[in-house]
Amino acid sequence: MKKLISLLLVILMLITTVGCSKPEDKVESAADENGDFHVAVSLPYTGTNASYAEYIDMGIKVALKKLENEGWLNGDGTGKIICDYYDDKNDATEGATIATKVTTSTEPYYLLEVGSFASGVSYPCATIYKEAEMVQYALTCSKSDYLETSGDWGFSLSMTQDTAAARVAAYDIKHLGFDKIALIYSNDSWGLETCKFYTATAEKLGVQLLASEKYDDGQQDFTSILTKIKQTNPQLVMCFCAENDIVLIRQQAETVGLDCEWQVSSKSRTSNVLQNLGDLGEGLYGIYAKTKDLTDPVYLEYEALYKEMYGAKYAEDNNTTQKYADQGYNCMMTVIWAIKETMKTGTTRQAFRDKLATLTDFPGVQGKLTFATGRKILQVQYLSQIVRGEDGKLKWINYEDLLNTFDVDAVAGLK
Amino acid sequence: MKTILKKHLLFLIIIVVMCVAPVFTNAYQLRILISAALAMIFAMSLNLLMGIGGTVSFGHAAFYSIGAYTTAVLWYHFRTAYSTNFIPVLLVTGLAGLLLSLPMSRITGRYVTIITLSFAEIVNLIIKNWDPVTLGQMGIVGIPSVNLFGHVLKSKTEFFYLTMFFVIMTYIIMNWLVNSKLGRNLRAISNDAIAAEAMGIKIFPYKVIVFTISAVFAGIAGSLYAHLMSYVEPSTFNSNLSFQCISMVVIGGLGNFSGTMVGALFLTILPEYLRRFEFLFKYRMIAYGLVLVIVMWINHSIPGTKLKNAVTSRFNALLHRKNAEAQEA
Amino acid sequence: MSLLSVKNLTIRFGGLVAVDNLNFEMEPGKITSLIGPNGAGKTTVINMLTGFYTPTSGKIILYEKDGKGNEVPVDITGNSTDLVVKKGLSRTFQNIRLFSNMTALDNILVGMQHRIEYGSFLSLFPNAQKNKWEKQAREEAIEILKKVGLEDAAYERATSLPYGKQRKLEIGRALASHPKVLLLDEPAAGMNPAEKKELSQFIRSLLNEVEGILLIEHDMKLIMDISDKIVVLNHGAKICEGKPEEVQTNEEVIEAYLGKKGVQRNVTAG
Amino acid sequence: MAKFLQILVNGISLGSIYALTAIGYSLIYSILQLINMSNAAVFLTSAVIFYALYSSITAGQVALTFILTLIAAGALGYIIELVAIRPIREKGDSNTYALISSIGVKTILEQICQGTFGSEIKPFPTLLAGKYIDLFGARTSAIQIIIIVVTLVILFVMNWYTQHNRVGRGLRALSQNLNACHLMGMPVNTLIGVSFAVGSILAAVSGVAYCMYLSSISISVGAAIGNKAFAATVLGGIGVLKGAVVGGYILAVIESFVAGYWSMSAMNFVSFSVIIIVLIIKPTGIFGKKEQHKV
Repeated sequence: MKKLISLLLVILMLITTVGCSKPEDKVESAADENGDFHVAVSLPYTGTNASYAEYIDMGIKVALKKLENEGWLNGDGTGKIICDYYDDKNDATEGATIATKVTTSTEPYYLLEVGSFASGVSYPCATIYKEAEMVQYALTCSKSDYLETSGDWGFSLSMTQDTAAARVAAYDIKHLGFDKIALIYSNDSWGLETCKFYTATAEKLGVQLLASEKYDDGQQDFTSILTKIKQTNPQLVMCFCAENDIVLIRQQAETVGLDCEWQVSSKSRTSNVLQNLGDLGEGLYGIYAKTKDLTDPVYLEYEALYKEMYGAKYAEDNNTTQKYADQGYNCMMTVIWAIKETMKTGTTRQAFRDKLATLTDFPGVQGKLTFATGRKILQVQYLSQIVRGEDGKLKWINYEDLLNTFDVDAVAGLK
Repeated sequence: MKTILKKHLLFLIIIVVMCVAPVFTNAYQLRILISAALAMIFAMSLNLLMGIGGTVSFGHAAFYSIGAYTTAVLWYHFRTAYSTNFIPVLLVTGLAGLLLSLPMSRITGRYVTIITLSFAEIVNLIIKNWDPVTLGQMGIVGIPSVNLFGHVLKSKTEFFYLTMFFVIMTYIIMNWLVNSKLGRNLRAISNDAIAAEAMGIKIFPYKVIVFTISAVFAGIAGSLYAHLMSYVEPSTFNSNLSFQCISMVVIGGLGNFSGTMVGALFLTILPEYLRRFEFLFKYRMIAYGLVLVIVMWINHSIPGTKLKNAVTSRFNALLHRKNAEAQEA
Repeated sequence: MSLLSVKNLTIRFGGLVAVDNLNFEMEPGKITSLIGPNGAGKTTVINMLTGFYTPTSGKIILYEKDGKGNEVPVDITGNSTDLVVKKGLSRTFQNIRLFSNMTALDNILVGMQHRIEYGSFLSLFPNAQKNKWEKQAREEAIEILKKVGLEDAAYERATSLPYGKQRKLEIGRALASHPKVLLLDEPAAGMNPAEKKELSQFIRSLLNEVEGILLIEHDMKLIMDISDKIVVLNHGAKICEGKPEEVQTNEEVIEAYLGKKGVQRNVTAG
Repeated sequence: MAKFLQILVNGISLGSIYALTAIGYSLIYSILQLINMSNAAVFLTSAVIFYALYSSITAGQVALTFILTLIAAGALGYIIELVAIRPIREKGDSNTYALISSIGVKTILEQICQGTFGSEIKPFPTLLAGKYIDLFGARTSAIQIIIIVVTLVILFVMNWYTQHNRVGRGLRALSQNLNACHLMGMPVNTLIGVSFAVGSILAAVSGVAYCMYLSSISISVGAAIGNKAFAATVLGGIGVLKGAVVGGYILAVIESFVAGYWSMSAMNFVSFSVIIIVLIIKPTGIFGKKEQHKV
């Protein structure tokens, strides 16, 4: 009897998990009866990458706030964009379950999905969105063949790794002039790919890496590999790591007395790293996609709103907006643009996708955004560095002028 | 006949409900059901090891991952169909189970747990770093739908019924096994190894057998998982998966296979169900943890093995007496 | 005529000599008892006979009958437990060791397991051989339960039985393997006089089932009632052997049980 | 040579962390035969408590914060036992059920930490930052030396405590025979609660020490340590105090050398293989006593 009761309970749970309705094809518009649009946001709100999720989430909410202040899509308080947030725990299986839920849900009917953060989660889900013919806006996915795998339905605001890693190598070797380089990278699909492309470019430019060390997720003690790297006497240690790891690595390098220059990828060129490293961070190189023009009205508007909503965080981050929040904001602003553009003729999933793919010179907070052929995002990447400002405070500086004299793409062989 | 029906009533209800469910469910619910069905096979295989064989394994995810990777690697390198891969999956996972059982000739009791944990870690590390074969952390992408002797299971509903077929087969085979000499001797060993030895049971061969069979069924579940996800990566198969599986078995009741099915269903649906509550958003897993504690607290298991055992043994005794009386009359 | 003979059996645990140069014989159709104060090494002897311990030296010989009725000595020293059981030795335990979560019937079936001749592979699916053996085994198990007076409790869990019945079930389980020699380790422990009386009759009746019984017991009355031969151990060594009445009057035995009284006496072992 | 020494020093300081956590596992296992999965979560939780206290109420006072953290961890351990373990134990159920319950507790604590602390890495107060000692070419930070010394002191105190103190003797008696202690009228429940508290305090010491060593804290600090400490316990011989300690040091030094001379990916592979091999050779762990084959 007890068994039966428990079974009934379970079945009841299953039934109530989602209303029992079959999906039906919506042809005219993805909006619901109130004229609101629904967007699913799937991010790793818990787990090791939760800090990234938090920032992207902040950016999205700033964009929504801006739209709300403007009276939503129609300017009269109607035509809302309603986001539903899902936690995928940075886990591919969870991500796939969410993808299935999002693509089949009719109440609400989702126009698109935003996320996830890691390529390892959004990439396997791409096929589900492709089959359901729904846009997967994986804003931070940088896997080199993501755009192909996702058919026409995947969008990303990040450079693919083949380009990004090659540029870093070009900067390190040809501009900064390092030829004794050691590499540390995380043993995940992102780390493996970046390492591959970095090593290949370095070899093309005539530099053999001294050491190439990978580490598994959750590793905290890097002293042993740092001791090993120290023996090779590198001039530069290049780290393709998450921001939490770079902090540990840099601190422990001090413990074992590894004295050299350091560089991080764009993933770790964050204010978090700047803050946590303190004085150790001085001189750390980074790579940065686009810059924020602090006088750009687009940025100022965003910054004001950001400050209003997340004042404490803003102050904590040295009075700047967080990079991943910018990405989230850009993402949501482009979504809003594409919806607005298609509203006259009816915003279907297909129409939305077609419109988004034509995005050209959209004024984002980090400069203009353009999806070139094959939905490839065009971005310039600057070398950046942590330097001590006149006020004695450390901050990230982007060497923008460098591009006038140093054609990184030509050096990296990307042209 | 009536007693058989009574004994397997819960199983029959679960099967009927689940097989009918796809008519009413949407793709999302169907996916949860498929995950639950996979969890059922996986948890039942662990229940054989834990409930019947008396071995607390912290590394059952290893066999799941070996099953998933065998089918994925074979497909990746040789483009073989699911039906072709099936026998290799059985062989490889069986062999892995056999391998893990070998130290059990010397190691007993509490130390077995750490051996299983270490074994799972080692398997996971091999998968992570054996790049030429498993592609390491890149994972294997694009595993196609199940192909059964040329017939491709295109829809998830078809796939679901394939999974259900394996659930039913697992349950039936486990029952045959438990109600035979093998199962009896296994239970005897886990009850009292010394007394079992005194009855002339050689313990080690039984350990080998139970590990092998258990591994094979976990492997079957794993191979189906690879096709469900069409993607495998090593970090899915971490120790959390093993612990989740243990929870399913214990919640359902050790040695109770239909209970395990309920446990698997419950723990698969629970996290999804908890998504409904927005205030739980980031704290969804707290509720999950609380449920584990409370279930253990109230009655060690949902179906209540202890109570059940007491009731059924009384019932059976009564039945037996009646039968005897009837015969005499 | 002999059933089992133990020759010069010795076992050492580290520096401790637990059993020292023990010799005795068991005859068919008789109850042989092993007595001695606590720690005399009685259970150790049973453990060696059944293969749980390997003796440091000495021999255990079991006499089997060949086709012509001749006695053939078989050396079972140091054989593993499963071989010993196959050759016909079966035991019970001092502190009851039933398979507590299993039914009485299942306990008997486990005892029978080495006679059920289908393997692990055939266990995995239904087949004629398995069904045949299972059916037969179940019928036989019920028979055995009847013999030990537990037919009503066939489907009860072993732990839910009262103490006396658990003892009987354990004996039944040992009988299920069709032993030639039954080794009972303190079967009367924890029983009241009435139960003991019943038990002694029961043990007597067991001689119809097995060829010989080796009994360890503390209860002197029971021992004297039913034993055909008594072997007395003290500190691992045999001090006396003989019929109950002989042992009863042996001074060294009295001394071992009651301690030295008065003057030191020199007594040669009987 | 310098590399060898450097790696050895790193291994020993990590080994101290393993050893401290391992004692907690060993203590509870020897009494209840329960693998207390919540221990790793206590490790993390106490580090988070330390951080929270340090950055608010007791700003800047390391010693005071430390003591408060230990008290909190001890209370946490007692409460875990009271709420999640005792009800199951008192029903006389198999400790597999208690194991699941402790997994539940682990999940809850981890989620609370995640929710309140966030997943960002944050700077953690350390002692004598930037002070190094040169040991024959091996650079040793002051905090590493402090950790090693503190560990050794705690080990001696623990050893003395279990041998000579009334409560310590009680705990040892419990690990011999729980039921007998109950019959003897010992306050079994209180003693078990105390042992959980002690285990938690040790986990707290190692958690805080580890974060000081890393001079930063993130929510993933406990994840890798838990399984390793458990493995170290078994490697040394479960239920033996010095076994847990030696196991912890051996495991950490092996890992350190494999990572330093081979690769970090091989590190865990080798350490888990060593565990299996040691157990096959000596099934009770290095210092474990052979269990009586009692018939």
